[in-house]
Amino acid sequence: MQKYSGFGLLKHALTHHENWQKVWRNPLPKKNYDVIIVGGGGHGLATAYYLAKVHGITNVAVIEKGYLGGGNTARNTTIVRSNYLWDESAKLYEHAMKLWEGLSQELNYNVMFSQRGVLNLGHTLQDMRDIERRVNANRLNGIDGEVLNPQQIQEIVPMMDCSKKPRYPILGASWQPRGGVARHDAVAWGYARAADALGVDLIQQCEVVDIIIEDGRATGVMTNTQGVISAARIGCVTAGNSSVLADMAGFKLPLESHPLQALVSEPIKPILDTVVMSNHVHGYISQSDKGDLVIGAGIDGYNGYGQRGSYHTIEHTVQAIVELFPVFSRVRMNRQWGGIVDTCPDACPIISATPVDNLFFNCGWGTGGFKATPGSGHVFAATLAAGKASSMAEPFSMFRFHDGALIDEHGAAGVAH
Amino acid sequence: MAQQNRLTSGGRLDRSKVINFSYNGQSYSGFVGDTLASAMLANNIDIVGRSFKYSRPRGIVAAGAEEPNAIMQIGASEATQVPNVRATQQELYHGLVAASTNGWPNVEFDMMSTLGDLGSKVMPPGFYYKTFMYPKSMWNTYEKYIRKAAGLGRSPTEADPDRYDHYNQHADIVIVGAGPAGLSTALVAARSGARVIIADEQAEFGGALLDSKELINGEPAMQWVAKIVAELGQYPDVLMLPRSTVNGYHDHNFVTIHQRCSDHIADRAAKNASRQRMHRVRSKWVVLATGAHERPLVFANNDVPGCMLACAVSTYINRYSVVPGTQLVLMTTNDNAYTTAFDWSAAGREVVAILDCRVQGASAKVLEKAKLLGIKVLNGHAVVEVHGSKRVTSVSMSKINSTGDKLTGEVSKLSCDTVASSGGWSPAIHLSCHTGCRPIWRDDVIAFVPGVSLQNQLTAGAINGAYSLALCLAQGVEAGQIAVTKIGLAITEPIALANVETVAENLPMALFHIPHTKSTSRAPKQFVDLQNDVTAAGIELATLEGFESIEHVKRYTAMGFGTDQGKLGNINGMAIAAKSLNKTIPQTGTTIFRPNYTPVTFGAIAGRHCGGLFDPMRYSAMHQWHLENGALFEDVGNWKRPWYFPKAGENMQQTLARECLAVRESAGVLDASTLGKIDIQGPDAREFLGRVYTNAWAKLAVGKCRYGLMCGEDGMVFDDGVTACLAENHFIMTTTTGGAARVLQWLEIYQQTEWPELEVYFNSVTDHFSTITVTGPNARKVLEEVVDDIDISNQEFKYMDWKVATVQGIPARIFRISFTGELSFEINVQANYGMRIWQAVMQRGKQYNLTPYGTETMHILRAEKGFIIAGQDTDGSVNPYDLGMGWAVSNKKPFSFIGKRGMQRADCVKEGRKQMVGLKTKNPRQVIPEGAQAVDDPHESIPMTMLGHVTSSYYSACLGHSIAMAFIRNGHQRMGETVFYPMADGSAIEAIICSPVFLDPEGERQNV
Amino acid sequence: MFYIYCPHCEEQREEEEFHPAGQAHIPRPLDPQNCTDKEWGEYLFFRSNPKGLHHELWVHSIGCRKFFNMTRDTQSYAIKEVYKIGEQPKFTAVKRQVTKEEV
Amino acid sequence: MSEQNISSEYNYAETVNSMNLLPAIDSGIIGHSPLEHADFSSVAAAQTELQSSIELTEMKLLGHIVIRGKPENLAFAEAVESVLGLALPKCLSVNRKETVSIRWISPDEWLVIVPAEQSYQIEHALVAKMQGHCAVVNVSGGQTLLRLQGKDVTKLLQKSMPIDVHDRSFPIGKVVTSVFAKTQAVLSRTGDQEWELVIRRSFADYVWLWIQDSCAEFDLIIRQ
Ligand SMILES: Cc1cc2nc3c(=O)[nH]c(=O)nc-3n(C[C@H](O)[C@H](O)[C@H](O)COP(=O)(O)OP(=O)(O)OC[C@H]3O[C@@H](n4cnc5c(N)ncnc54)[C@H](O)[C@@H]3O)c2cc1C
Ligand SMILES: NC(=O)c1ccc[n+]([C@@H]2O[C@H](COP(=O)([O-])OP(=O)(O)OC[C@H]3O[C@@H](n4cnc5c(N)ncnc54)[C@H](O)[C@@H]3O)[C@@H](O)[C@H]2O)c1
Ligand SMILES: Cc1cc2nc3c(=O)[nH]c(=O)nc-3n(C[C@H](O)[C@H](O)[C@H](O)COP(=O)(O)O)c2cc1C
Ligand SMILES: [Zn+2]
Repeated sequence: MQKYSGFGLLKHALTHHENWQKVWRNPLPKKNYDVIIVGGGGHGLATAYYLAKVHGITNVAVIEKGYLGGGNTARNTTIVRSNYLWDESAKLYEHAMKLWEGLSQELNYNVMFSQRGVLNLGHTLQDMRDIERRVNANRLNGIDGEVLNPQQIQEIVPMMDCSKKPRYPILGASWQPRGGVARHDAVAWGYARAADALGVDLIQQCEVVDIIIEDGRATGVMTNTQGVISAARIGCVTAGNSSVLADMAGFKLPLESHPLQALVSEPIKPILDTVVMSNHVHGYISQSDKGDLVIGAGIDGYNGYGQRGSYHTIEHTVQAIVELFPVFSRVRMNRQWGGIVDTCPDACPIISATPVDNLFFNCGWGTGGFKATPGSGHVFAATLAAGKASSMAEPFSMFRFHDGALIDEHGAAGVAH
Repeated sequence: MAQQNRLTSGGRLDRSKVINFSYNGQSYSGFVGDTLASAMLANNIDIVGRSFKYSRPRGIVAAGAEEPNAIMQIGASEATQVPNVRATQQELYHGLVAASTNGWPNVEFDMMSTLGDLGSKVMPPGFYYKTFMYPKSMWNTYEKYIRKAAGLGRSPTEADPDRYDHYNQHADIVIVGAGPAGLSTALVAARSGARVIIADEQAEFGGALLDSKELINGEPAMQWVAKIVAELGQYPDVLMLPRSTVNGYHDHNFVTIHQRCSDHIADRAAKNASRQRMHRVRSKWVVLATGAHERPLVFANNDVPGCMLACAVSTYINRYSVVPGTQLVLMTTNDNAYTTAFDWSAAGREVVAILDCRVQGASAKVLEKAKLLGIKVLNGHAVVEVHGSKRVTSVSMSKINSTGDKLTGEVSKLSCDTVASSGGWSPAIHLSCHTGCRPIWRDDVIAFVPGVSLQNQLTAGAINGAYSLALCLAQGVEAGQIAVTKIGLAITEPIALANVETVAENLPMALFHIPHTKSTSRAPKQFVDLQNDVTAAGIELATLEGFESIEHVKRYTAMGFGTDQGKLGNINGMAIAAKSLNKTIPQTGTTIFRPNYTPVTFGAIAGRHCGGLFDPMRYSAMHQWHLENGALFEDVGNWKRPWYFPKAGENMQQTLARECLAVRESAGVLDASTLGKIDIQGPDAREFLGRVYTNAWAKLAVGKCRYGLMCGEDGMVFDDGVTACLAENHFIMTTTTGGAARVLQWLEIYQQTEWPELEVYFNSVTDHFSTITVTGPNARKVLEEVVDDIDISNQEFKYMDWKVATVQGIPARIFRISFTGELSFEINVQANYGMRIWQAVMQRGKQYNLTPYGTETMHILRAEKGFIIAGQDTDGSVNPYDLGMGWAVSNKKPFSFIGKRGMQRADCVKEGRKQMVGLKTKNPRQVIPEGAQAVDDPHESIPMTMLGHVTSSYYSACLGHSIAMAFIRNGHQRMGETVFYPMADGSAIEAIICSPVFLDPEGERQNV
Repeated sequence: MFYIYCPHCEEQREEEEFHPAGQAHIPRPLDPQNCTDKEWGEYLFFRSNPKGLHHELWVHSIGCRKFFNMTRDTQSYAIKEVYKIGEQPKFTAVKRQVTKEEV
Repeated sequence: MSEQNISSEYNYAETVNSMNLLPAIDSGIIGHSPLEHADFSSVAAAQTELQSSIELTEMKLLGHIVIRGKPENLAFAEAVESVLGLALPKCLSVNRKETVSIRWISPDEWLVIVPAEQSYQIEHALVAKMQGHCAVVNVSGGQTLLRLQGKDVTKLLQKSMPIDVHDRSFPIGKVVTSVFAKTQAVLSRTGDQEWELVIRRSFADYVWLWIQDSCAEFDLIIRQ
């Protein structure tokens, strides 16, 4: 793999950038692989990379119906944090966080992981109880974080209205300094490039239309453009489309695919230096290195595969942003879009074996899986390599929805008296 | 000299009205009718900004929404700053203050640009990803500098003083664009009596006709426009919206129209007027008549100020009577652009040459006219490179082959200061793509046109690649007729097709990128996307590196990411990518257009739903009293509930202690009106309760109340409350304040979808009743003061009874139930009387030191009794047994009530679940923070083994020590054991596990 | 944003008046006590979540407060029909025949 | 369950407990309307001179009675007709006679609005006459009625509600329950330029704030 560096850049400048190698080959698929990963998003590509890098399994294909990283990876607001409540999930997301911290070097690709800190605002007494609970749990799990009061928040985000004026004044926040954002496309491309360099075949514009099952065992996939491709093991990492693939294999998942929307402002001069999230007024916002405000909307209540949602959802989000930041009222929205999020009843992922042998699923990340990309790939690779759930994956079996061992990350329900 | 480039006559200006404005601190003048851009050009301002990445000087290129360069900061005061305003769309007004958004120290001389060339060499697309990685620790520093370069304009730092509002509209036909096509549609629609909305982003209706010299029915096109506008004005059901951009086209024909009400008058709206208004329109049919944007050609240094779109040059001359230069070189791939050269020479300036890239050249008729004007026309020629830095000084041209991919002759120079180019037209298909429909490439018009839509959508005019005025008019009428008939209306008078002369044009040439003598990678920069400094070389590099999907090319190069969303550059970029991938344009396809068509102010999207109106505040009938008596409030759902009632000089703890002691020692009063109340009637009401609550209801007698737990099908508690049996088929259920709506919905969904055979009706009476809770040893005495008729002695009115009584002349239902553990009565009166009764109770209660208390004291009092609060002590993962409330689960009920099966699942009955217990701290004064996590061994190393968290924790003034409710793994088996709560400061609070009932376990106090 | 015909109010209303309530036609098992954990889990959580025609439950929450069913294409968002509780849909997806044995 | 008592085979009145509000009415004690604190009477007094494009009147303290039942249940339908002298209105419509009106709310729900002083007798009479599975629920304390008159009312409604208030789709006599700003309201049209809003008590102040704000560009005056 051609090494990237500032010096290399200079060198190529002299030859007018005519000699850059391809970031990845665009090969034709072989007939047979040890492992097929369905889904070339961040998670699928990371899985392929770690399969090759950590487990030495290089006879791997990633099959992507569109372009690499074109699904939710291309659509997300790129917030990375690990301050989850329950031990099982905190462990998983913190595992990912540690990988993030060395990812650019690991991949020799600058994923622009920017640890500018994440604030989760509290607007009610119950919000604050939940924040205290979570931050305490995080601390004892070795995850950084503290609870801030409005004055401390104001210092970090001077432009936000931390006064008592708003309808739901800010009472406090949890603060994870190691949290931040990353360049979503670079994450997909970095993993793709590194996986390709280790021999993984990246097959784009190739949709899996059926999963071939012989006496209870998955043996390959049928595709729309490349016919049948066989494999000893198949891992589906198809996010919003997971139920569609499960249906091909003849079972259901505890998932619903919903539109989740986001939007960006026009690029403006730097004015917001951290990530601000508010579940209560319902909006989250950060500013990208290009200057646009990246804003996440609420989820649309209906099922949808259209990569777009309803306008009033956007309205509510913008109202929340203007409520938090009255100074942004005159800033303008440049573009809005949507993704398809695979929501799980307990807001935790599924990394799991399935009723079909040799067929594994990594899904259910819903509205929050970008932050997990390296961890998800790492853990799923271990699972595929071993042919059974790795220890970190175990709690996330799809069968927890049978015995009831849910890991409810919705946090406390709305408080009531 | 002022307005050097202004012609002495012509244009749609009111020259009697001079307007003064300032740009970068200098003052200039223009006329009413000018845009900021036309005024700047009139004043010979070449440089309007510096480019984002290479900080190259940039000038005005276009005259409308497609402008990539002239992005201004506008606003006279801090609070009224507007970033990123397109000068070509900003009408000039008195005192307009504009500044360029990039360039340091200024746009004329920019430091970065000195780096520019070297800089640009090491800044190919994606260079970020290839560097700044080593040493790892440096990334933060690198990023600081990257961020410094970010952004165009700046956000205000003061809150917006203006108001924005929404208008919900319903129409039969929405027409987007008021050019010849749109106006024709509108006329048909209006005459049919349809409800019509026609919106156009420009200040005036007319579209391309605003700067066209064409004739309609023998008269200047704008006279035809004026007639139609006048007629449309006659119809009450036709709404004409100029200065209104249809920014989004959503599912089921919902469109949003962003109307700028006052941006053309000042940077701040008049008092009580809205600065901008968002029309939220639901329409039976939508007709897109959005026209087309001219496509520039891509050639070396095509970003030097003086390089413009051909049609833009015509617009400035004809509409604004501004000639943006002296010597013009026109390069075109089509006949139409010749008009620009004709306009230029009509304005008395020199046309150096028309370089027609087509070997066969233009039609005889056009050439004839050129000849007449003495304009030199060179067929099969193209501009290869532009010279000059801050303004075009000359161009290099050369012969080019018929396919446009090779230079076939010597390169020679032409001196000029303006280069107009036209590569044909790109229909404004943006809106048609918003609901997911993919455009179709048409070789004959060399453009993408709208694909087949699922919406009730029609298109007319240039958006269809129909470029002759005659066709646009005809298509407009046709679209109107189709829409009208689809709606079931008819036009009485037929529309006479306007007659216009159509000139036969020669076929245009499919050319996008002019080759250079050097390879693209070595040639001077050939810009595709001016705003994001995306070059032809950059796009070729992206494909060379393996980014074969056009979506990858977009994301790798940032093409089309700008505030113009690639209106000028996208098609050229796609063509260049396609070529270097040896594919056709349809094969590489397009990226997706999404809302917004042009950027929309956040304020306009938010409307009035911010500030005090962000979310409703719900008040009880006694709210005014709470305000007057100094209550502080807690947000619970939408409700504002009294939190506590501090007296002068008290801190919160003192207030709570006072309130608690008053209740335990004498009497307190709580406004409990916010609790959800559901009236339940019907022969199956009792059966229904048995199914939705975990406990038994079969035997609850009339006149009695009972507490109930509500679970989901998963067996997890989600609400609780007391329900009273009012009569055989009649109950009233109370829910938590926050849970009221959810519970009612819950009951309805089961009744309507699962058990429709059960005859029962649910009605919310939450707002109908005011509930006044009097509690404490003297509660009865207080009640006796206000109850007119009935005997409320312990014998006559038992715990968990309810009775009808008259309170101060007002009929009431009184429930003897207790959430404090004290003798308690809840007075329910019709809310219109709530305030009076509350006042009476307060008045008569004085002698017993009757003390009003809020939610916080209520929390403490109930915690002393170990009563849970659903939502605070539960989180959707605890079942009744976890809470030690198995007593509230009746498994004897024949029907498998909601939650029963759920709480029997393997995980719910397994050992080691977290269970609700009480806690007493070793140090009685120490209060464990709510949310603290328990461990057995405070010295265990991280990650520690957590046993569960504290859900409720207070200092109990009555008990003289702190109390807490908490979850502990296996807690019910661990009574008396010690656990530790590690704090952030490294200390650990030691606590002993106990029963959560801290006060009066036998419940005697409430039975007196 | 959807424009929804309420079969009870008998006219089209804006989506803001409605709430989706998940997949339709998932009857509560008549004898929960005889369900295995697996069966109960499937009833609680497992959904068909199709791409294409979908039968879902909606409630006209800010309106007549009545629940009803809707057949909607989850990809195009086109509403094919609405029908009252207890009624059956006219539009149903052609189930892709599962070639391999069900698991 | 249902088998034991097929609708209309039992006497509704015996199965429910409805509060007797006569004493309250007789006592002459005047209750407080949800907008009491806005003190409309003084506001109105101060505005008598002003010319207006929207006039707002709170029709205070009326009797609001929700009735539930199946129209097929004749014992129910006839009871309503005999007590109110008005038939149950059909989908989305209002029936009125003098001071009494019935609004269709849903296929098995109607809102009866009557003068305060008659509210108890009417409620009582309804309860007494009805047979079988039905319900009568007094909600007078829980809501209030606002009357809006004037040429700009439809504009105010367009700013506040997503429904179509154009004559063609909202004729006089129609009623809908819909979104009002961020709460809800029952809107009915009583005249060419006259509309009625029924809103919930706890949201009344919010609605009042909203109306004032939306009317900044109009001439709003309060009438008593
Ligand atoms: C608007 C929005 C905002 C978000 N914000 C955040 C955030 O701030 N922080 C965060 O952590 N997470 C966020 N998320 C969630 C996050 O984006 C996802 O959880 C994460 O990107 C999932 O990655 P993935 O690789 O699993 O899925 P994807 O990136 O969607 O990849 C799945 C891939 O599978 C492909 N595929 C599907 N079906 C087939 C088939 N039959 N054959 C072949 N290929 C197929 C798809 O084309 C797609 O490329 C957000 C999501 C959205 C939509
Ligand atoms: N001869 C040629 O090559 C050629 C090419 C293109 C156009 N034309 C001429 O241009 C005219 C095309 O007529 P037409 O009616 O189709 O288009 P038009 O350009 O005359 O009118 C379109 C109008 O829609 C407005 N608009 C576009 N998007 C909008 C949005 N989202 N919201 C609000 N307004 C929006 C534009 O500002 C413009 O005013 C004809 O006169 C035609 O001859 C000629
Ligand atoms: C973090 C982030 C930042 C983005 N910034 C911009 C932007 O500045 N300009 C822009 O046009 N689109 C921006 N987009 C949106 C993309 O253009 C695109 O809409 C999105 O990736 C979804 O893909 P699609 O619209 O092709 O379906 C951004 C997307 C993300 C996830
Ligand atoms: Zn309805």
